[in-house]
Amino acid sequence: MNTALPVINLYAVMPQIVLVSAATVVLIVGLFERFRKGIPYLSLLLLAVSGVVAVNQLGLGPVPFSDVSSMMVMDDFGLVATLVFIAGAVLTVLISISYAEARSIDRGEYYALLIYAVSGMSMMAASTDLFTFFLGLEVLSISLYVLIGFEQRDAGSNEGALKYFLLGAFASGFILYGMALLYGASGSTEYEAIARTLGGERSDAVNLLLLGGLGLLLVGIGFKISMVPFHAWTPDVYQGAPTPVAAFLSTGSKAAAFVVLIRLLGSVFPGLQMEWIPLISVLAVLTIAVGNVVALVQTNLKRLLAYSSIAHAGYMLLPLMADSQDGSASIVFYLIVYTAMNLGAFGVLAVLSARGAPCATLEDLAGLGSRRPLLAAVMAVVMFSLAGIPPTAGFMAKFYLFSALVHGGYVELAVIGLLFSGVSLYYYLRVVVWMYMRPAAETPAEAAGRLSYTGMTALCLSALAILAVGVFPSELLQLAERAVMTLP
Amino acid sequence: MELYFFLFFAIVAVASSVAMILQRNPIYCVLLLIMVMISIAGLYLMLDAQFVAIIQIVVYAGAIMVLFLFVIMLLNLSREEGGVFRIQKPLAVLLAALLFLPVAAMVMSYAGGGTTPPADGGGAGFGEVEQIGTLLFTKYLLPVEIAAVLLLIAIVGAVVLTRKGTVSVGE
Amino acid sequence: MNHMTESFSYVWLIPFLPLLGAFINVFVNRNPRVSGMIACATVAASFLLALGVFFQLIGLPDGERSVDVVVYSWITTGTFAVDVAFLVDPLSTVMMLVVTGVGLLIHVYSIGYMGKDACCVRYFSYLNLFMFAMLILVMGNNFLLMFVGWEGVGLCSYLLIGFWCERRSAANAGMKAFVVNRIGDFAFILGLLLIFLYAGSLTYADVFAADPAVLAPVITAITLLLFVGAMGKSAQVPLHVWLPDAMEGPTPVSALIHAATMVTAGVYMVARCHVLFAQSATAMTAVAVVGAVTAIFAAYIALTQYDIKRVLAYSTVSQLGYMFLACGVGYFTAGIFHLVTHAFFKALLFMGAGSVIHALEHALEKGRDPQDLRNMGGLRDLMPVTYKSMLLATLAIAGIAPFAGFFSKDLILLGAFVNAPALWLVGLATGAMTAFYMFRLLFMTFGGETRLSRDETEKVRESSRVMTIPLVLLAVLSTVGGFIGIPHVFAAGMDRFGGFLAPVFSGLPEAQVPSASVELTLMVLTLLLAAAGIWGAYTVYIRGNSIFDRLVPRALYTLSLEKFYVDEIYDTLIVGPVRKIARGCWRILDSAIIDGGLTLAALTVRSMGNAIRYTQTGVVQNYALIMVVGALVVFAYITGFLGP
Amino acid sequence: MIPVTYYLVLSAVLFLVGATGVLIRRNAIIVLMGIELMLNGANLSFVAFARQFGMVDGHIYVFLVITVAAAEVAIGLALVILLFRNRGTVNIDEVRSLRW
Repeated sequence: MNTALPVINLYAVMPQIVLVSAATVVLIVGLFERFRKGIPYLSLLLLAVSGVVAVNQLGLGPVPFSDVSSMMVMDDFGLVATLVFIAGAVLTVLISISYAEARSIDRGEYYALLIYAVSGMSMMAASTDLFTFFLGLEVLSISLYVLIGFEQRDAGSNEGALKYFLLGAFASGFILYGMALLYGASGSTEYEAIARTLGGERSDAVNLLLLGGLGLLLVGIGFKISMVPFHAWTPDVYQGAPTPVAAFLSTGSKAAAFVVLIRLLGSVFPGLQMEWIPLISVLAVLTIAVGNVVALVQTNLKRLLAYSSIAHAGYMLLPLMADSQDGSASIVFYLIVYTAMNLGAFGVLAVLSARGAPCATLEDLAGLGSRRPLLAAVMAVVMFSLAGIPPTAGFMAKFYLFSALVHGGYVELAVIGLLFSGVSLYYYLRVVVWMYMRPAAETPAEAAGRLSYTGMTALCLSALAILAVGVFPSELLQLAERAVMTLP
Repeated sequence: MELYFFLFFAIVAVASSVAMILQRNPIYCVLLLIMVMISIAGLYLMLDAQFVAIIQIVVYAGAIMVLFLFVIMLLNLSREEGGVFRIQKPLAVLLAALLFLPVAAMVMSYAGGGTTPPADGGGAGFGEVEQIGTLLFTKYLLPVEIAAVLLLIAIVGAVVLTRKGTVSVGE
Repeated sequence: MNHMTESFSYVWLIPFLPLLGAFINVFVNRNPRVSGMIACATVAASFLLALGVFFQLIGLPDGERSVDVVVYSWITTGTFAVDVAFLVDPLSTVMMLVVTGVGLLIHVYSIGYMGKDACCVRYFSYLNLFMFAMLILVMGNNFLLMFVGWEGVGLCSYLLIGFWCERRSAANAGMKAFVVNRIGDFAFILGLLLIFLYAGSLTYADVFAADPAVLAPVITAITLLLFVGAMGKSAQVPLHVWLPDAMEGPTPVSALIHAATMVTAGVYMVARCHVLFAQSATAMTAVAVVGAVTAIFAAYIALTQYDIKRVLAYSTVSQLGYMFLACGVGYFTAGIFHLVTHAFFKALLFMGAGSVIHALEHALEKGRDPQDLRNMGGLRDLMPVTYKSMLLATLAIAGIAPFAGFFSKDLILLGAFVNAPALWLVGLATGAMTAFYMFRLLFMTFGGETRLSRDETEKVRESSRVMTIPLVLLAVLSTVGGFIGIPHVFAAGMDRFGGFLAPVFSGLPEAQVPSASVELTLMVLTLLLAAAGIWGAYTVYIRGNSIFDRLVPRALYTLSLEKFYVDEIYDTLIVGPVRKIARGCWRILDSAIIDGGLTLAALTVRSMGNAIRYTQTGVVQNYALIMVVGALVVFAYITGFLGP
Repeated sequence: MIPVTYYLVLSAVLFLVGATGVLIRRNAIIVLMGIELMLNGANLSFVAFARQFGMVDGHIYVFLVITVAAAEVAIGLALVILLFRNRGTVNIDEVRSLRW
């Protein structure tokens, strides 16, 4: 036999390779008890290395993986997304350190799985083929299932993991079936091939199959980004998961799914755009409404943040309708800001819950402003940003997003979004009110003593980033625009 | 003749799967699912997918389902009694039936989508190991590597989750 | 143009210095005594800089008095660019001077008022932050920056109103202020959206220069939405409910919110957007009518309130109504003029009230409310400085010549008379009521017999210098401040204020001016009505009460029964119904309908939240079922639009 | 030659029967088996399409999906064992302490 070996460009998947290797190194080093304390720092170092690799490749793409079938491509879009994921992971590691130590889950596997998850997201972001996307998704999901259930003896962690697993696998089933239909319609799973089929002359039958396949994909991706009605897992899982993992879950995995959605839209959906708009806009509005309205009545902080993250997913869905580079760039920008905000919010809870009883409800925050001024200030900044109050990054993100939407001509959607973001202010401010305007309980839930330095570093970093981006958004905006420029 | 084979496998698969989701004894459920797997393997053979058929039997029916069986035995699970799903059950069946309509309409209208299957079944060696192996290491190199990572993660994960206690190796 | 931009390049310091002060107080300074100094020093520096801007500006020829100072490009993307840039023109300079000047006095006063509070570092940092936000609002050269300041003052007011967080009512009031403002803000954002959509830019220069034909289809919508935003911020009916509750904050904060900052933002915005408003007759009418209605409505309520700060709060609402009335009839200069004079006397009134409250807080027995007018009286001799300065302020707000309020109010009423006689009548009536309730306040506080016990009286002390000096300064301003805008009829060309602002409002049609005799008649009429109001207050609250007391025993002997009778009639026919209606307005409109409406809306949303929340049963298969329903919807949709 | 449609309909049936299983069974292990059934349904479609096009790619997909399924099953069963250890049950309708 003579098989023509493909020309492979390892360079194109370098960030993913580095990430996977990093995770494996952490895994192996983690086996040695004597390095236990150093594992998180090793993880940080290796994440930084991966970040450097990714930064070095910015602007060099697009480079496909091989000449036979691209499968993955290295372009600015994927690299920027990877950088966001890495940044999220760095912050997660930082807020994990004290939390994991106090709960004896500070094992090499924990950090290794975190980095594996990042590699999975990165694969998703770089994929140009449904199959690599699916495998990346599974790498991410399986790491997350384990991470959520990492606190073996904690019933909540266990329950959260099982719920996420069952529903996640259920959603994977839908994605897979959708892929099968798309394969049947276009004879390939490459985005480009599907786009070609969509663009070309096609019979009604093929059309129906394509639509069905895309619909099923929408179900699966909708699950990942917690779009209504595929959102129901979100609060339960966030509540059950170890807090740093919840932070990671609410940012990274959602961001990854959004990135895929943008890439898919860029290459596959355009032909179908008009037909999808009513459906997606209705679902997006529902998502915003349900997220915001239910968050109003929550007193459990993690559930509150979960509903808030549902609402934010809804906002980010809106510019998809605009079908413009602006719209996509605004989602990327929003994702970056959202990552900093949500990691900050969950991070505060993680740092507070590290020792002693977990900081679970609004009451636990009472008097935080006087007990822990710096931490409360960070939380306040994050809440203002989530609510979209200037001069925070959250405001800029919302502004850019809604202006892209208005530019696209979807004024009604922008108005609805704005209306609900007005509603959301109530529950974000309630957190601030509890911190600053309610006297502390006799015995605060959280343990006295110093908070973890690493955690505080991460939190201050994200708060500063939020403020800095709020005041000087241009560079980041341009980065986001540059990222989506490389999309077809 | 082919049609009878198809009908046979299809009926066995559907009947076993329906029985599986109705059967209260978990052991029987596993056995019924294995029946489904085997009949699907039969269908794969009819579709000239010899390699996949073998994998289906060896990996799916042989390994994965045995894992199920093993866990059920390990946990010593008894029959499942009715639970709280009074409304859920009929609703679920109804929804599944409703969902079947558009999906079936979709695939039935397909009818090849304008393509006709190659008469020789895709040429010599279609679905055989050589062809698949070649593809796996050329076109599908990257997915295979990712799958390898995936398995590694799954192993680590399963170990992490089920390890008793939090005592590390070194202690 | 370039060299001019450069010569103004320092203006960014004006908002930045208070921000720096806030920053130092939050992160560096821990010493409460120093905190006040820092706060005052930064605001004082800003004030001096603002003065510098002013003098530089009047040194320029009329046509060049509008300079954009770009600090840096804020957002630059493919589709739009927004700069952080400040607009230096007469309007923004006036606002800068008012904000920093009056703000500075309030800061100084705060040292005396809040110096001993445990959280005064936090207080001063909020105060500085407030100045920063307000300065950003008035100085920005685009709507986005204005919006940043807009939200910023909302946020700071929320923090300051809820400052005494131990009081639950304070926290609630803060919340209410924020929520009501939010309604206005929402409309404001929608307005901005429309502007962006149609004008394609958010920079004032571009938007105001936009072809009216382009904006024509939405101009009424834009201006009305902007105005609703202004109604929220400037407490116009029915979005005024937050302002009286905002009294929960420390009194200097009330002074700041009511006089120099926050509430004037709406008026400023309308004046800034006069180009847009002038294009829509509907919007102008709406502004004028809402302003007039608010003016009389709030004045009506103020007639019978007993809480000293609440009276002042309603009075602010009423005066803001005047300003909008002025804008609505096209007299934007008059609106801004009144804004300035009002800043003087209202800041003074609040700080005077604060001085009284501060004194009574220490003097009154436990359980007696130091803000209740019924617990005051006869303080004239005990607190002479406060009394005198408040008397001047009261004269000013009542519109008595030649105090500051006279000139500005007169100009407004003139405008109303020319353009909308019906609204002029409303304004006139409001003037009389204003005089009445303000003098009622003054008499009940300082005049007549004291209602304090002897022990209490002995403990009352005049406030310290640091508090009285700002009062005196403001009293001077309230007295002579009006002379910056002497009406044409008295001395041609002496309306320096109008002249200064003229370049800003030059695009408007020339205002009709009635003949000098008409103008003078109007003035006299206004003055007479104000005097009548004062007389009424005097009769009821000084003479009325004492006469009544003395009359009862003497009634048998003398025939001054008639006098008694008159008072009685006055009481039953005028005071009684007025009081009842005013109370009714307050209770039904304010408490029941507006508050109730807000509560109802909140409740509806909450119950929806609860309903959805309980679909979250915790059973994983229910969630899966919901997903399948979703999938079904998707498929129904797909097959639906491909179907027949 | 059996038309491809037959296989596709069969695969849809299997997929939906699996989904129904997920929806109605209390035992977490059986739920997991329902998910496996769904994957098998999808796999059948892949193979049927592969035959239709005469391209082996579909077989590769199935091969990879089986790998994924194995990984998922390993994790899923580990979670079930953990659940059993923590609560002494594998009935997932009893696992609902996280709600509302």
